[in-house]
This record gives sequence, structure tokens and C-alpha cells, in this order.
Amino acid sequence: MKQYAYYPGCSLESLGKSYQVSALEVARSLGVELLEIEDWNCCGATAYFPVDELLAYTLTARNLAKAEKTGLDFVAPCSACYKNAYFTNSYLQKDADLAEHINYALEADNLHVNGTSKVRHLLEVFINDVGLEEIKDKVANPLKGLRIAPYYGCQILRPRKDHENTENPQYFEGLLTTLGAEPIEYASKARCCGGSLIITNRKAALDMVRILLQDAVNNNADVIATTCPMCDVNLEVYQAQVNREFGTHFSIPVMYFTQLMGLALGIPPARLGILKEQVSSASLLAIAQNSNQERTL
Amino acid sequence: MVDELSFSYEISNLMYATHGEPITNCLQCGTCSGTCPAVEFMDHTPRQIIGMIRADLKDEVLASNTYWTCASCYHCTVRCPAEIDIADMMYALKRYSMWKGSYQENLIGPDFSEAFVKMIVNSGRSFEPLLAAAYLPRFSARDIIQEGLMATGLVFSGKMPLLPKKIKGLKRFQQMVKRIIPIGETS
Amino acid sequence: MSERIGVYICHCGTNIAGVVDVASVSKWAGEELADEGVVISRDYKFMCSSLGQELIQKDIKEQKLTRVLVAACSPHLHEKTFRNACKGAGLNPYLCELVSIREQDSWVHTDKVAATAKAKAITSGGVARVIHHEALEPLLVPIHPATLVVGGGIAGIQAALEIADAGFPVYLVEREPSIGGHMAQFDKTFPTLDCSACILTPKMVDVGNHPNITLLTWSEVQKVDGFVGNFAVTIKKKPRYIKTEDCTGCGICWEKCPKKVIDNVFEAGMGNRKAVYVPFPQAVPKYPVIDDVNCTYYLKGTCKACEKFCPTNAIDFNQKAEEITVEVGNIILATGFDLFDARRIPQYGYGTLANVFTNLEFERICNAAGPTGGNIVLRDGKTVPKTVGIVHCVGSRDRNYNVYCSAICCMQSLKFAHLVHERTGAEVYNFYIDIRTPSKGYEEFYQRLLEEGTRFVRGKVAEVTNAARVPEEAGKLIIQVEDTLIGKQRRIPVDMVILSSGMQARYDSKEVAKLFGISCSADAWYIERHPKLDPVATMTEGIYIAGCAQGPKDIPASVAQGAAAAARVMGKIQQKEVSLEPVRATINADQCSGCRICNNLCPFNAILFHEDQMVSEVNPALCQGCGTCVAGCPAGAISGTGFSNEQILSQIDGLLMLNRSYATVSVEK
Amino acid sequence: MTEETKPFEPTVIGFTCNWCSYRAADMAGTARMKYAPNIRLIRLMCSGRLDPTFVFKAFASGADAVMISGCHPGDCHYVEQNYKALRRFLLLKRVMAQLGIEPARLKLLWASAAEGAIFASEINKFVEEVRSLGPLNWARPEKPGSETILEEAKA
Repeated sequence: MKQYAYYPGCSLESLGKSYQVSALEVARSLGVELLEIEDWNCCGATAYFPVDELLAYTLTARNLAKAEKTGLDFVAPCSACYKNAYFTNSYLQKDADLAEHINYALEADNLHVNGTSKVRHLLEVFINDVGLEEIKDKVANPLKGLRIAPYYGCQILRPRKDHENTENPQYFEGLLTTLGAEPIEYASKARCCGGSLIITNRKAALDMVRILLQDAVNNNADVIATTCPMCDVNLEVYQAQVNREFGTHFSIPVMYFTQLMGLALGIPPARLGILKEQVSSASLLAIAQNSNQERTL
Repeated sequence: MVDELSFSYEISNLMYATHGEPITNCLQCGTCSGTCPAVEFMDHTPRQIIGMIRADLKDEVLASNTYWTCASCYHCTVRCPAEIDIADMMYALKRYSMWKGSYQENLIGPDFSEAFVKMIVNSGRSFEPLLAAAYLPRFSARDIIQEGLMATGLVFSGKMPLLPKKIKGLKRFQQMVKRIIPIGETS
Repeated sequence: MSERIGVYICHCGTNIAGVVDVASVSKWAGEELADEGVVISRDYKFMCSSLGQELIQKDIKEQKLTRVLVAACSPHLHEKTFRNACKGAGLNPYLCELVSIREQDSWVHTDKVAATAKAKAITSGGVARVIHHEALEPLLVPIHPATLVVGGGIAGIQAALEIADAGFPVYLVEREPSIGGHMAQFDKTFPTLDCSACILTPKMVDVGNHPNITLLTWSEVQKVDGFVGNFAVTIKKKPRYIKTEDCTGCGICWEKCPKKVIDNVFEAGMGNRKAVYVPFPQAVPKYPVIDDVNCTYYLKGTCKACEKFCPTNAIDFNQKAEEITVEVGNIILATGFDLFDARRIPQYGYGTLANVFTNLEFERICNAAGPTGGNIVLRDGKTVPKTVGIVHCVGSRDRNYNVYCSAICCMQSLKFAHLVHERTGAEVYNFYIDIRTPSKGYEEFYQRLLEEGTRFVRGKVAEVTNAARVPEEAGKLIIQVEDTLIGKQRRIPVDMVILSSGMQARYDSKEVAKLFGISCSADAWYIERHPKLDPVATMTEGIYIAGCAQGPKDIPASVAQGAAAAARVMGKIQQKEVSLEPVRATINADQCSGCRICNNLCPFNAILFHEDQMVSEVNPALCQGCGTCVAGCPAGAISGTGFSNEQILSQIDGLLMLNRSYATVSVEK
Repeated sequence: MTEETKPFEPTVIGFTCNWCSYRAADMAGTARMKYAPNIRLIRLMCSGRLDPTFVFKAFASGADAVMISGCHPGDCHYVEQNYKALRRFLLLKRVMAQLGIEPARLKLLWASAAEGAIFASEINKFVEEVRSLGPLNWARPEKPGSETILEEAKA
């Protein structure tokens, strides 16, 4: 059973609850053990950097230090946490001077960090470590006919992490196909959802969300699959406000990729935090069930 | 040797870890601004900001909302033909303006960041309802109602807890923070 | 006996004197190195000037100098100059040494005191070395009158014709079935808008008919042995499966051939050819080639349609590749360029969005002989675009891809804009960072385009997408860019996008360079001997470069380089023989123990072993003077002229003479 | 000001190949790249010409370190002689250790004619490494401070 040092991140305890529960459910059924890092702290999302860069790295480094002790890969389900951890980690390796500053601070908490642990995103763990083959075998309820818009968002792709394709990646599509679903091609899959602008510049963020929803809808997606609680909240929770702001009529369900995986693996919707969305996902549940029946017939 | 640092040098200095190419390498090609998803909400395009920095227009740059309108999606960074980490430069400008305490009044960003950091330092975790206190006052009445409605919705859906969490090792955590900035005092 | 040495320190204007205290160096050399035999030490503004040289010659005569040391620029620049000066004054040129206090000192150091100290060290090192120089005579080797030209593009064609017309034999090797290169694919040439084929094909025909040119198409160089004047080059002739002596080029075979193949080379994937084919109607030579990868006969063992219909039974399915070896005195490499692969920039949509074209594809579209018969239409083959966007600098001026400017894209894009406007009346947008029109008639062409009303948007395109946000964008390609002149992001809907992909070095240029013993720059272009003053020669004697293989350039520049390289080669041939540096190894038979260690060290098999006397001997004709055997000989029986142990060991001493008092030197002022 | 009180400035002898690294040095020059003035270059036709005695001669005559540079493996102007230089380099390091010279005082650098920048930056790195090693006590036992270095070496 493969083990990981799991860093849920604050959002998964509040706005991203359903991501949390579905992630754990799916991990369990795929034989992946996510051991939560003890007494982790907030990674700071995008809000530390404007105040103090060094502090931002230090706060993330504290979690990395705790992960390093376990000798396991550091896994984050939240793209923002992932990006912060990934770069803090690589700077720790590259920049001895920075590492020294950070470790001086960590001493106060009896911790030390070398940047030796590997930082991974949950999506990538499922795809690369479990592998599409094994997932395919475990799919009990293929999401036949479900048109899913894979939404990568920014931070899982950018800044560029060891030369992967940042403009037109395909691995998320690969996973969705494995689940029996139909990933749609649309231009905005790596376009920004607005992130924390939803708070600091509402108008801008809503417009950015609108463009994403528009693109997904124009390409007849049934649901948007997300890999990050921030994206999920912006695309789902603020859909109503987008409609109000721009007189649009979007009501497209937004789900975490783990929830969709869960459905495909045959885990009951309730245990995946489904039907707690602001935008009802009943419609696509129906599709999922149908395909289920077809299969059992 | 110039006795005073140029503005662009000051900003480059603030881009501590990324080791991106210096902003003086900019070709003024506009890839960043052509890419930016938030550009139409900015007073100046990212390219213009770089031009202004190189022209030492410090006050004009600080007075611009551009860098507070950056969503840090790094799309400009990965596309920049001069390999300048533009998103990080925006962070650098945010830091600069917060230290100088000079930015547009009507902005929420600075208060939000401040509040965010204070909260982390006090609890080790971030927590939306508390955060709201920091930025809601800046919203129009209508927005506040929106926010309220949404929050209640979230609470009922069990997505939004009612009580904040604190980490256990908070004391030592705060000492750690104090070693970097004195902001740890606030409590 | 002690030598009488003259030391000459060059100011090189302020290049050296600006950092190194030349006066103190020459003063120091005159005093401190007197025991070494320095009888005169001078510093002068420009040693390489005729006055500077006369200065040396005067001293040689009056001071009876037996050795000369010049401390100036790199020997690669002026060694010959000063050696000739000495020769002029009756001193054996090899008794003169040039050491560099410019490239290795004044230009790379800022600390004047340290630089001056280093200049002294370098000078004393040179003095110590030059004492052990011997009078030498250059080795004269005959030059074979034939020349090998690699690459049948316009640069190679020009070079071959120049040399052949002068009456010397030329072997022209081309990898493809026909010569012509990229220029044969183009429609018009900028800025004159000449028909590219019309001006190229006559030259191709000349090459084909020239009595002095042996044309080897569908062939590649395998091996290069020997050295300047006497290269032996092994060439592989790929099987054409056509008896060229019988073939009349009538074309029946490719009419009858049932197998269609997408032509990724000449038609840039826009059109088809047959399995037996000539790349284009005016191909030279006229003989077709059977493409054995796609030919049905080679896939299934049946068909042979071509053979059945060939009126002269010129088809030979059993032809095998053959290797021939040719003797040449000089080689010209004109291997050309590859186009930057626009797929590497996904956000520009090439390969995913149908109506995004590369510049080469568009050349074919425009070409009357091309897949669309010269009609500018979309991928569907019929729709005429109403708006066209031309994207400059694709893969160029971008640290993520190629950092250099590809030089031709601006003019090529302007040419495209003109052709689109002229033939379709469509509205044309050019998206540029800077418009670069530096040659004769180019800026005028740009201004003509401005008059024609072509739209210019200053900004590097961020992305090309089909994701419409407003009705007028529906069904269009949207070019998203910052119009930097107004500081606004714009989304401009167009029907067709043309990507001006830049040039890059051939995918295999590094291997080819290695094959011919020349070097490549970081971005894989061949390196010229001197970027300003010797652009067509290379560091390797007898090997010249021309055209885009040396760096991006347009047709006139390529032609000029082809002719220039040819002129250099003809100059060499005229001399009948070439004088080589007499840097050779010689074995002292009395000291040789016959252990034969050196025999295996030599990569040129220049060392033969005399069983009878049990000693090894170096064949000076084959020895290249690397000196590995000298270093390897356990008995110290081998000495290398020009780089003898004495010379190097004493240079080490000289260089270090000062270093114990380095600190003391660095505080004097 | 007496010698003892002056900061240690290492002297490095650099053997360069006429076809690659010497031209890299020329290129660094024409491009006005700056590097430490502590290095003195000697031109050989090929790194294969490097006779191990040259290296010891350099140390004996007071060099603190030696750099050997040649064409990248596979790019040798004389086909494969740089591999011979590589072999000698490895042997030299062993012999140096036996003679009590820190092997770190010998560096091998592959630099093509186009790599002026690399050539310059590698020289800077090397000079700093040697600076931290301190003066070579082997060549100048009489030099004050060498005892301490000996002890360091023992430690």
C-alpha cells in the first residue's frame, strides 16, 4: 500500500470539504494511504507574498520539514498549496542562502528542512503512481456519455515545473477517458479562474469566471472538473453572482475530479459530498446512474 | 557607481528566490499583457508597468492598481520571451507598496493580505468567516448581502465550519514567525 | 650561447593601454628580463601597423635580434602579421612569438594593477618560451584542384558554378533527389517580387549541364579523411532504383504509379507525390527516385507498374546503395537551415486549428505550381479568406526557443501581406515586435505596404484561439495580442493565420560539423573563422561555409557567401600548394626503445614501426601535430616542433617567475 | 606592507587547446566577459599534448592550481586525443593525492570554441575554490602559515 505525507490545506477543511471526503474515499479504494501531516499550518495561498516573501517560504517550509521527517512524498490536493510547496522545495535545494534563513526560523519550532522530499499534486499521484491501467480495472460505473470539461487552472501547471507542457497538457483528459467519460477540448482549460481576486477585485474575478463558464458551455460540457478548491469555489459558488452581474443563465455543475472518480469507482454519492453543491449536480448524477443501469442490464 | 539604486534595481532585489531574468531584459513585446486574463481591469498593462519601472516613474507605478489586480496565474511568466518572472515582479511591487504604505485607497488587496497574515500568525490556519471581517466593509451593501446569503448556503451545506481552527504548536509556530518579521506580536 | 631578444608591447590604442600599464610592462621587461637575453623592450600604439612592424624590422637589423616577442592580441589574429614582418627583416618567422595580453588580459580584467602584473607574467612566459624556438620552414603540400560542395541550395549552387566556370572540377552533393533547396519552394522573392523559380532554375540547369560539375544528388557524405589540399571524402549514393543512363525523365512512371504519398518535404505536407517521383517539374537532375519506404513493391512485393510502363526499361528494383570516395583539395559546406517547428508553441494553434499555416505552407499555397494552383484559400481548398493575420517572430527572439532574430521573417511577412492583398483583397494584419528592413530596397517595400493599407499591430501575439466570446468572433480564429502602441489588449478575428516561423540550424548540423572537423555555436550554426573579417572560412584549413548553415540570412546574402567561399577556394587552388604550420612530431631513433606506445596513440596512423631497427618513425605527411605521442613517449624520444617540452616547461617558469611576488607587484603603483 | 599581511591571491596555470578552449578564451575576450586575473594560459595544439610533467612543473614553480581544458568528448579536432587527456587527468589526481597535493587543485574543463561564457565562469569558480584551499604548501614550505595548512591537511 503506497503511503504519502498528505497536506490537505485549510480550504479542504472549510469550503473544500467535499474535496476532502471524496479524495480520502477515492484514495482508500485505490489503495493509496494519505497520512495527514501532523499539526500542519496554512501555506499562505497567494496572500503571504505581498507581505513578506521569506515568511511565505518559511510557513510552507514548516510543512515540508514535517513531511521530510516521514520520508514520504508531500502530496497536496489544492493547486495553490501544491505550487507554493513545489517552489519552496526547489528553492530550498537551489538556494543555500535562502535555506539558511528558513532553517534559522524553523529552529524555533525544532524543525529542519533540506528540500529533499518530492512535492506532488493529488491528481498526478493517481495518474502516475496508481496508473490509468489500474484505475480502469477498478471502474465499476463508467461515466458513459458524460461530457466533462477538464479544468486544470493555473497553479498546477504554472510556473513551469520541469519543462512540462504548460499550454496544452493532456493527462487530465487521459484520466477522464479512463473513467469512461468524454473529456471536451476547450481553449480555457488552463486559463485563470481569478483566484483570490474574487475577494480583492470582485469585478475582474467574476468576468474571468464568466469567460471560463462560457467556454465550457459553448463546448456542451455537462460538468466542469476541478483540481483545486479555489477554482471550484470561484466557478461554482459564484456562478449565481456571474449570472446576476452579466445577465447570463449558467447553471453548469462543477465537481472535484475526485468526486467524479468516486462516482466511476462506484462509491455512493453521499460519501463523496455530492449534492451539497450550490449548483445542483442531480442532472449528471442521473446520467451516471443511467450508464450504471445500462451496464447492469 | 550610482549612489542611489534605480527603481528597477530595487524591484529586482525584491524578487529574491525566483532568480528570473532581470526586468531590464524586457523587449516590450507585450506578450504578458496580451496573455493577462485580468488586464482590462488594470490601470496599466504589465508591459507598461515594466516600462514605467525602467523609466523610474516610482510614484506613477505605486499609484497604479495593476499589480494588485494580478491574480498570480503566472501565464505571463511562462510565456515571456525574455524569461522575466512577471507574476513574481507583481508580488515584488505589492511588497514594495505595502512597505512604503503607498497604494490606491480603494484597494482591498492590501488589507486582505494584512488580515490574512495576522490570522495565520494568530491561529496557524486561515478561516474564511474571520477573513470576511477584513474585506466586507469595503464591499457595497448589495455585495455584503450576496456574501451573507452565500455564506449561509455554505454553512447549511456543511462546507463552512462555524468555529475557527487553531494549530496545536501555536506558541513555537509564532516564535518561528517572529524570527522573520515582528508581526507576530499582534494577538 | 644567449639569444638577443626584442620585446614589443602593444597598446592597441586603449584596448590594452586602457587597463594595462604598458609602459611599466615594457620597462620591466627591459630591466628584469635582461638576463634572459632581452636587449630591447618597447611599447607602441599599434604594433600591427606598418610603422609598428618597421619598428621591429629596424631593431632586428640594428640590434641583431635573434628572437622577437610581441605581446598584443591573440595569435589567431596577428601571428602571421608579425612572422611576416620578421621574415621581411631576414629573421626566420618561427623565431617570433605572439602572446595575448588583450583577449586574455586587458579585455577580461578590470583591476589595472592585477592586469599589469599578469601582462608582465605573460610577457616573461613568452620570452622564456621564444628562447627555445627553432628556425623552421613551413611544410608545403600540393592542393588537389577538385572541390567538394555539400548542399545544393542557392548558396551551394552559386559556389559550385563559380568554381566550375573558373575551370576547376566540383563535386556537388545533395541529400534530396534534386538540387534547388528552399528557394525552389518559394513563390516570389522580396522585395523585387521576382518569381523565385524563374531566377533559380536557369542556375540549376547550368549545374546539371556543367562539364566541370559532378552532381551527386540523393547522396550523403559518410566520411572525411585527410587535411587541407588532400581530403579523401567517402560519399554514399542512396539507391534511386532508376538506371540514370537509360532514364529520359519522360514522367510516365510517376503518371502510372498508383501509390499517392503526402509530400512532407517539397510541398511541406500540403500536397501529394507518387512513390516514384521527382520533387518538382524543374528538378535537376530530371531522373525520378523510387521511395522504397512507401513503394507498394517494397511493401507488398507486387505492383511494378512503373517498370511495366517505362519505355526505356530504366527501372531497377535491385539497385543497392553504393559508396564512392573522391579526392578534393577544399570543401564548402552549404547545408542550409530547418524551419522552426511551430507546434512547439501550442498557444499559436498550429496543428490543432486548421487555418493556422506556417510560412513554408503559405509559400506553397501562393505558388502557381503548388497544391492550390496559386489560389490563396483556407485548408478546405476553396474558401478565400477575408481577413488574414501574419504573426512575426515565431520561435525567434524568444529565450524559450531561439533567442536570435531570424533576419528574413519581417520581409517575408511583408511579402505575404502584399501577395494576400494583391490576390484576394483581404484585410491583412501584421503582428510584429520590431520591423527590421536593413537591406537595399527593403525599407521602401515596407513603406509601400503601409501605403497599400496593410494593418500593423505592434505586439507579440499571445495566443490564437477559436474560443469566441462575442458574436463577431464566432467561427473565426481570434488573435489575442497587446497593441503596445495604445497599451490595450485586443482580440482580432481573422479567417487565416500565417506563422512566420524562424530559421534554425539543421537538426543534424552538430553531427555534420563533427564529420568535417569544424565547430558549431551554441545554437548549432557553423562557426566562421572571424565574425567580421572572415565569415566564410572556418577554424579548419580548407573547409569553408556559405549560406544559412552559418546563420540566418536571405537569398542575396547566401549567394554572396557562396561566391565568396568559391573565391577563397579558387585562390587556394591557384597557389597549387598550401603551406602548413610545421607543427609536427619527430622521433629520435637513438632514444626510441621501440615500445610502440605511440603507435596506438596516433589517430592518423602517422607513426609506422620499423621491425628491422625496432624503432618507430613519424610520417610528416600524415602527422597533424596534436602532440599526443610527444606527451605519451616514456623515453622522451619524440619531440614536437613549435610545442617542444623545453618551450612549454620554460613558458611555465616564465609565467610563474613573478607569482611569488604577485602581492608585491599588485601594490606597486 | 609586508607579504605576510597581504591577502592570498592564488596563481593558476591553464593549459588550453588551440582549437576550442583557447578560442573560447579569445571569445570571452572579444565579448569583454570579466574573470579573475589569477589565471595564466598556455596554448597547446591539443589537450592530448599535455605531458603530466607539465602539471608538476607548474606546481613546482609555484602555481597553486592547474586547469586542463580541451574540446568536449567527441569533438576533438584530432579525433579522440582529448580522451587521452582525460585519462592523464584521472591518473594525475591520484598521483597528486599520494604526493600530498589536494587533488582539488587540478581541474579539467571541456569548453568548445563557442563557450566563452562557460570558460570565464568556470575560471572564476575554480579560482574561488583554490582561494579557499589556500596556498600550495608543497612548492613553498618556507612560506609562513604553511605549517597550519599542513595541520589542516592532517585534520
